Amino acid sequence: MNNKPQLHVPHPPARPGEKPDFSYVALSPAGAVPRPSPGANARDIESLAVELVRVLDDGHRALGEWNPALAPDTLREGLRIMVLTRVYDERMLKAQRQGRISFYMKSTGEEAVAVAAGMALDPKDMLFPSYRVQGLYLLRGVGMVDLMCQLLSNTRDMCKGRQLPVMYHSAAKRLFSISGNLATQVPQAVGWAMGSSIKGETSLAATWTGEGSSAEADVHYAMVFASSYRAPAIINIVNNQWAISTFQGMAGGQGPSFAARALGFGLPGIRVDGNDFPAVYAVTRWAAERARQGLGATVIELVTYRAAAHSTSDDPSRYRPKDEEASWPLGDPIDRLKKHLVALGEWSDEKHQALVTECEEHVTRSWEEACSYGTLNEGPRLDPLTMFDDVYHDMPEHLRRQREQLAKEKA
Amino acid sequence: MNNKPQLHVPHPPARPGEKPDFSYVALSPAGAVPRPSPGANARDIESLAVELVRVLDDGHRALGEWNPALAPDTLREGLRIMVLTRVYDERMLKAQRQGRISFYMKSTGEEAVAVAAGMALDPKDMLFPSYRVQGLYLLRGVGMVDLMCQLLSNTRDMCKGRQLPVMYHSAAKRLFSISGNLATQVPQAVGWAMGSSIKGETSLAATWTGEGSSAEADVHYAMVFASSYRAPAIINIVNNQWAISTFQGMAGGQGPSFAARALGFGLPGIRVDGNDFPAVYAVTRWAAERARQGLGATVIELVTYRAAAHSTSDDPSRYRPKDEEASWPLGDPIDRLKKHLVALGEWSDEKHQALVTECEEHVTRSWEEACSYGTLNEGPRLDPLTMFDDVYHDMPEHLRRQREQLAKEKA
Amino acid sequence: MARMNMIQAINSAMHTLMDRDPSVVVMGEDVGYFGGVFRCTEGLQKRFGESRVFDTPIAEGGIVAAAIGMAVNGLRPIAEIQFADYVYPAYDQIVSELARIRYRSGGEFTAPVVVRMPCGGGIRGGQTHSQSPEALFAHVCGVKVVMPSNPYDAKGLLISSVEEGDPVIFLEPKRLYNGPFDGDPHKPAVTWNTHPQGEVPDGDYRVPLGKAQIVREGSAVTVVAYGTLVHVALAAVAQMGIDAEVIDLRSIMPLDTETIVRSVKKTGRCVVAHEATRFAGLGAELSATIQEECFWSLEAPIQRVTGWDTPYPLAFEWEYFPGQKRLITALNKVLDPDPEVNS
Amino acid sequence: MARMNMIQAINSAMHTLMDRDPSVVVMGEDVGYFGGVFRCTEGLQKRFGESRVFDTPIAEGGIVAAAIGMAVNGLRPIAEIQFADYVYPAYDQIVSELARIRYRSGGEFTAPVVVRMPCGGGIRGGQTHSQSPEALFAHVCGVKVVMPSNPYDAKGLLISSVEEGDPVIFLEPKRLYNGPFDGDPHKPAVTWNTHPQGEVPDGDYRVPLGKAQIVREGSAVTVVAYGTLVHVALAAVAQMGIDAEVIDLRSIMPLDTETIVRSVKKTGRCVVAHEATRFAGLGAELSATIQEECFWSLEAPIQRVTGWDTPYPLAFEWEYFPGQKRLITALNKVLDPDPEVNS
Ligand SMILES: Cc1ncc(C[n+]2csc(CCOP(=O)(O)OP(=O)(O)O)c2C)c(N)n1
Ligand SMILES: Cc1ncc(C[n+]2csc(CCOP(=O)(O)OP(=O)(O)O)c2C)c(N)n1
Ligand SMILES: [Mg+2]
Ligand SMILES: [Mg+2]
Repeated sequence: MNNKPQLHVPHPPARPGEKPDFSYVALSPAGAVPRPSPGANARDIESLAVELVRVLDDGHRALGEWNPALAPDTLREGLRIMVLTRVYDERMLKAQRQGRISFYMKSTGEEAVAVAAGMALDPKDMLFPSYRVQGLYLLRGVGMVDLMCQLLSNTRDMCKGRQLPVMYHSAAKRLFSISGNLATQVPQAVGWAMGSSIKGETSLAATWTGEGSSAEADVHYAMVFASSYRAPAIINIVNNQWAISTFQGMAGGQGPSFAARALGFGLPGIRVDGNDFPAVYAVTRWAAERARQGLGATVIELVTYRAAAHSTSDDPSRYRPKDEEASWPLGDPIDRLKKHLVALGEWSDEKHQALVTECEEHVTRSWEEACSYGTLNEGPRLDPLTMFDDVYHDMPEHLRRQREQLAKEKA
Repeated sequence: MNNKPQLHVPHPPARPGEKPDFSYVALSPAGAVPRPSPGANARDIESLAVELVRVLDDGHRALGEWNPALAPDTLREGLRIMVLTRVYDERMLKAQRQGRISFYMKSTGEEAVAVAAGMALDPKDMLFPSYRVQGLYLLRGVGMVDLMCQLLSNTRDMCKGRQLPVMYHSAAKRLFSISGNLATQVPQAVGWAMGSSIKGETSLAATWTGEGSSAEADVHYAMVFASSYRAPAIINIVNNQWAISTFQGMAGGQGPSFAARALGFGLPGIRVDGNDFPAVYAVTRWAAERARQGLGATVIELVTYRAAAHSTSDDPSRYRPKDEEASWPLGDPIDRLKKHLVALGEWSDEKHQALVTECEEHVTRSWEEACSYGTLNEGPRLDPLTMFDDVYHDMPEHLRRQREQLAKEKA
Repeated sequence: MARMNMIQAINSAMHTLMDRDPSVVVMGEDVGYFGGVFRCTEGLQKRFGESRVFDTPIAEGGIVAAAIGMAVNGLRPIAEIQFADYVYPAYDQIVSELARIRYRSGGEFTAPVVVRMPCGGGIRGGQTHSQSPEALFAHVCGVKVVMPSNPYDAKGLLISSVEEGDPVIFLEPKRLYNGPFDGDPHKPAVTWNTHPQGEVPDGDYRVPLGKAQIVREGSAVTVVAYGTLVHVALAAVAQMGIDAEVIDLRSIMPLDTETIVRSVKKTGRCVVAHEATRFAGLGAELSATIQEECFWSLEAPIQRVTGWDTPYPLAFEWEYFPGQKRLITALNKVLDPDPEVNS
Repeated sequence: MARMNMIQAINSAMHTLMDRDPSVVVMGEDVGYFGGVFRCTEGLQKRFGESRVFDTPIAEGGIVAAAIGMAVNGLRPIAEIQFADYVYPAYDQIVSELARIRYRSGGEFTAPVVVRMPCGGGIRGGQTHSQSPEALFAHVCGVKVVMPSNPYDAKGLLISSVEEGDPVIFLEPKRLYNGPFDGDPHKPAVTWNTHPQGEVPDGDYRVPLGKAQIVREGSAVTVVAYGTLVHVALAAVAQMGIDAEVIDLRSIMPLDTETIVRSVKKTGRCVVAHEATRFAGLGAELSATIQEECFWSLEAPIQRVTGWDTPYPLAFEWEYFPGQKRLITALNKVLDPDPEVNS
């Protein structure tokens, strides 16, 4: 009890120069959390929102009821996409440093929240991604060259030069257009899911947003609508501990977890080790089964760590200890899945190295091809007059005139 | 499990012509819910969000740990204000029917959510009301004539003719200006409370909003900010079962209660019988104590019933059974407090009748005085040119010119 | 043909659309069982079922966001916002999302959502039930903005809007719901019963977006208006007995600049009129465009007749509302300008 | 006097304000420990403590709502929105609340909140880090809107804004943060080091709201601009070697109509310029007002130079940006109009 009141302002456990401290991250042992039936009553499974579903233990074995017992091929495919994502991220960061692209955002250290979740879903399920789940695109087979062309805003840019790098989309692969405005996709996903029910279809919608973004109104709308209409949706809140310089406790406040936000809406909330591939897979599959049974949405908090800078415009050493990542208790998703496969006798260091090399070659080849279609500063360029397309389905007179004016200006 | 998915749309238990059914309202016996210390850890008292704090039993006795054991004088004062509110509401409805005022909103059947809560607070605490807690104004001693002049938009209208009837305010009595936009006051109250902490003061902010309005973003913002900054605030969600024609389950969805929305933010949520004067008083006082201890905000769901039409523009017989009120399990707040006082030997039917008469006379006298300052259609009128005041602290040139133009138009 | 007021015409448009196209759904606060606070959706839920006509939580941002998601999923949602004054919680989803989805996805995704809302004053609504926010949407590229002035146009424009393929902000001047209104609150209210535009086909037809209508031909001066002000303008010019041309924009974005410019070049004089506040309102766009296009034909400065730059005050509704008197003053100014005053 | 860029000047203004007035508090995303993504709040938390300078959750609507509550409680909050493009979640709290609290309470309550936000393009921000939403606030009565074009004005205007007593939307053209910018992205970037307006007093001073500044006197034509376009205009008229008068509005609402009108009456010709989209943008208001007030002095139609009516596309930033070429074309048009083209 304070004598003189003062404003309480949440603090991260450590700022630069201080000792990293993740004791605030509540852990459960691997295999310890029971797996209820996907048809369970939400009120009977509230503890899932504060425990931490984990499958992989420190000895790299998969344990417990949540173990999805995935076939080695599936695990290897997951590993491959995660490695590909990481290699892609590394190379694109380099491209940005070299001035070939203007901006980039890595997902390093949190590849599983995209890849494992995405693999647990049906290709017909619609995904509403944030900007930090690029693994979904690689998983669903959007061409790497296409992704790179978006980054380059070149002649083959799917966004026709209009969007900041990483704001991908793919209608064919059911990946919705990424918005620069945080969290707006979350209630849209619920609306899509409502549409699925209205049409009598079983496809669900899954969406990803950051823990910092969960403070936005849109996440509230999403929960309200998901709760009222029992929309077949999966709302993923990626708690990577940081929102630019702001630590998770600023959005989390005194709450027990982000998953627990779901409970007041009667939605299951599940807190899962976001760096544990089988755990993320299992939890997502559980939520998908539940949704397809007509029981509505689940909120999943994926606990992970943003190992990279927020973006290429950011320097995290200004606001968090440099060595913080080393203390992160949930390790690295690629490393853990790799060791699990090795422990299963289904993988080796050599094979892993070969995979990395293969991915690097793929990325390099793709990059060369992508650059051949132009970069921001060199090579062929999209026609600037296309900037007037797609504002509307037709081009109103005033835009036609502005287009003409620009044509003259450029002449 | 449905075979073909379809959209789930929440339904009220009964529409016109159907039998009222309030079995969905979870009840706890009076006195049954234990009262934790106001310093309790929010996570240890989560059950308060789904139980129902009740003090008055069917025999009109005050029971249990939540019994605030109020002095008879206090109870009588509460009764007086509630009766005054009801009489005021009745008379103003009549005034609207007579065409003297253009619009009105009654609080009939839910007077305690304003009066009991307001009495439990300190006069220095700042209140951010919705449009249906007029009891607060009468409680805090805003002159009834002043309130009526607002309804009449006359020469003494505190709002200078600008606001719809019932959109009162009083800076002197610390009652914030009511907004037509639902729920906007809720995060403002939290901001006010943050300001109180910043200034090192102990005053808290209390706010009221409807259960329907809880779907708005502002309620989410309020909880996020209250949670993060431990703001000394009380967020009252008045669940009067209806939001115009829409029943509470549309905003409530699958959630266990509106109070339970607080738990994911680590805020205590308390569900209380909103028609039980001592219970509302006790719960509010508990939350106020907690806030003054520096432990932050509490969310209180006040379970009550909107016995009146939504407003004078509304006809509830179009969307709910006419006799629904008769089945409402929590009775009427005035009736219950009156019977409690009678049971205590502190009140009688005669005294009650005298009180009603006194209130009626007060209202009638006030109304006559108020009308003498003008009505919407007759008597003295505010100068229309005042419409240009208070847009800014000074009057910019363009408004000065528009004012001149209107002066000429009226000339 | 049938006699309809504007509510019935809007209702009829939704019946027509939903009958024909199973992807059309209607959502909003109190629109389901109750049929809407202005009764525009009456009977729809009974006819088309709860999956296609449903109440929503009170969360305008959620309504538009959900509608976007549904539209991306192939539906054609018509979302009602109970009052235009309450659209702002949805502003982010409209401005940042609805308006940009086609553009930012290079045309791969679209969100053809129609957002209907009653607007305007004159019904004792005070400052939060009287607003006309059209300029706040017109400035946002990617959405179209429509405001009908009569039942016939309302139905035809609503059908076009839903079919348009682009998001449309559909503003319904609520003072016109039950009858035309010439700006004089003291006259007895008239209904659409005897008004030619109160004749509305029961079935399907379209009024195209982006096309204004000349509702009165004339050569002395052009009045450009939309919504309620169309009727005020007609009454004002009738009262003055002048040979004015009155244009009902119907679509605010895109503007039918051609029709406007042709008229002003003919008349050489112009008054633009709307109910919304003046500063940076749509009247500014109209005036700016007209002076750009018709400068050499103008015989007098274009005048704007608008609401004042204050909130819409309950008690001074009729002092706020741009009625015939304000319009006549402006018309006199353009017909007989005094270069000494505005030199 | 010191040399400051615009970031430092804004930072200095907040230091000055907070030093003097304990009721001034600063809040926003990443503004505390980190000092803001553009570093405008650097050092403030260290100096004034966490109770007066604090990070917020990512919830723009919550930020403004909380700031309103604080202001009602007697504080003077300066709220930062990280990018103007992200202000829309707060639009309802600004339009329905902030702008109306004084009015609707008959002056009993006020909410003097300043909402700061970086705006404008030219930094490869794409469609969601480049917007100029001033018209969306200028149309809303009850808030004032300010946009400085240089460090000196930025500090003086921010101090005035906080002291103003009215809510102020304070827009900071981020392309000008580090130096003036004449619209030519191919030239090496210049800093404020040598610019006269880069001299900023360390201490207290005010630049009044509602007063424009004539930044270049001339008699051939008036250019009305604000923010980045002031520098583009100066460069364009220098390149043309014409005797233009260039007005920097500084305040967008209220407008300094007097200064504008005096100038246009003198020159008889006018171009208005801004970076925001054209349709129903502030340029429309300027053009409409000028033709109303100066009609009889005008020798040519007023031209608007603006961004196009599309989102701000990343790859075509410089085709979108209204640079010198677009301005010169417009200036040529007003200096040598062709009545045949726009008759
Ligand atoms: C509406 C909105 N407000 C602010 C921003 C600026 N911004 C971009 S990313 C970011 C942090 C997001 O953090 P989080 O949600 O935790 O996601 P993460 O970056 O950690 O993946 C902010 C504040 C934005 N893009 N949109
Ligand atoms: C932002 C906003 N949306 C819609 C409305 C229209 N409206 C006024 S009251 C109301 C119902 C509110 O219900 P509830 O919150 O339960 O409060 P109650 O009327 O039951 O006290 C609605 C939808 C509004 N005033 N503001
Ligand atoms: Mg994060
Ligand atoms: Mg209610």
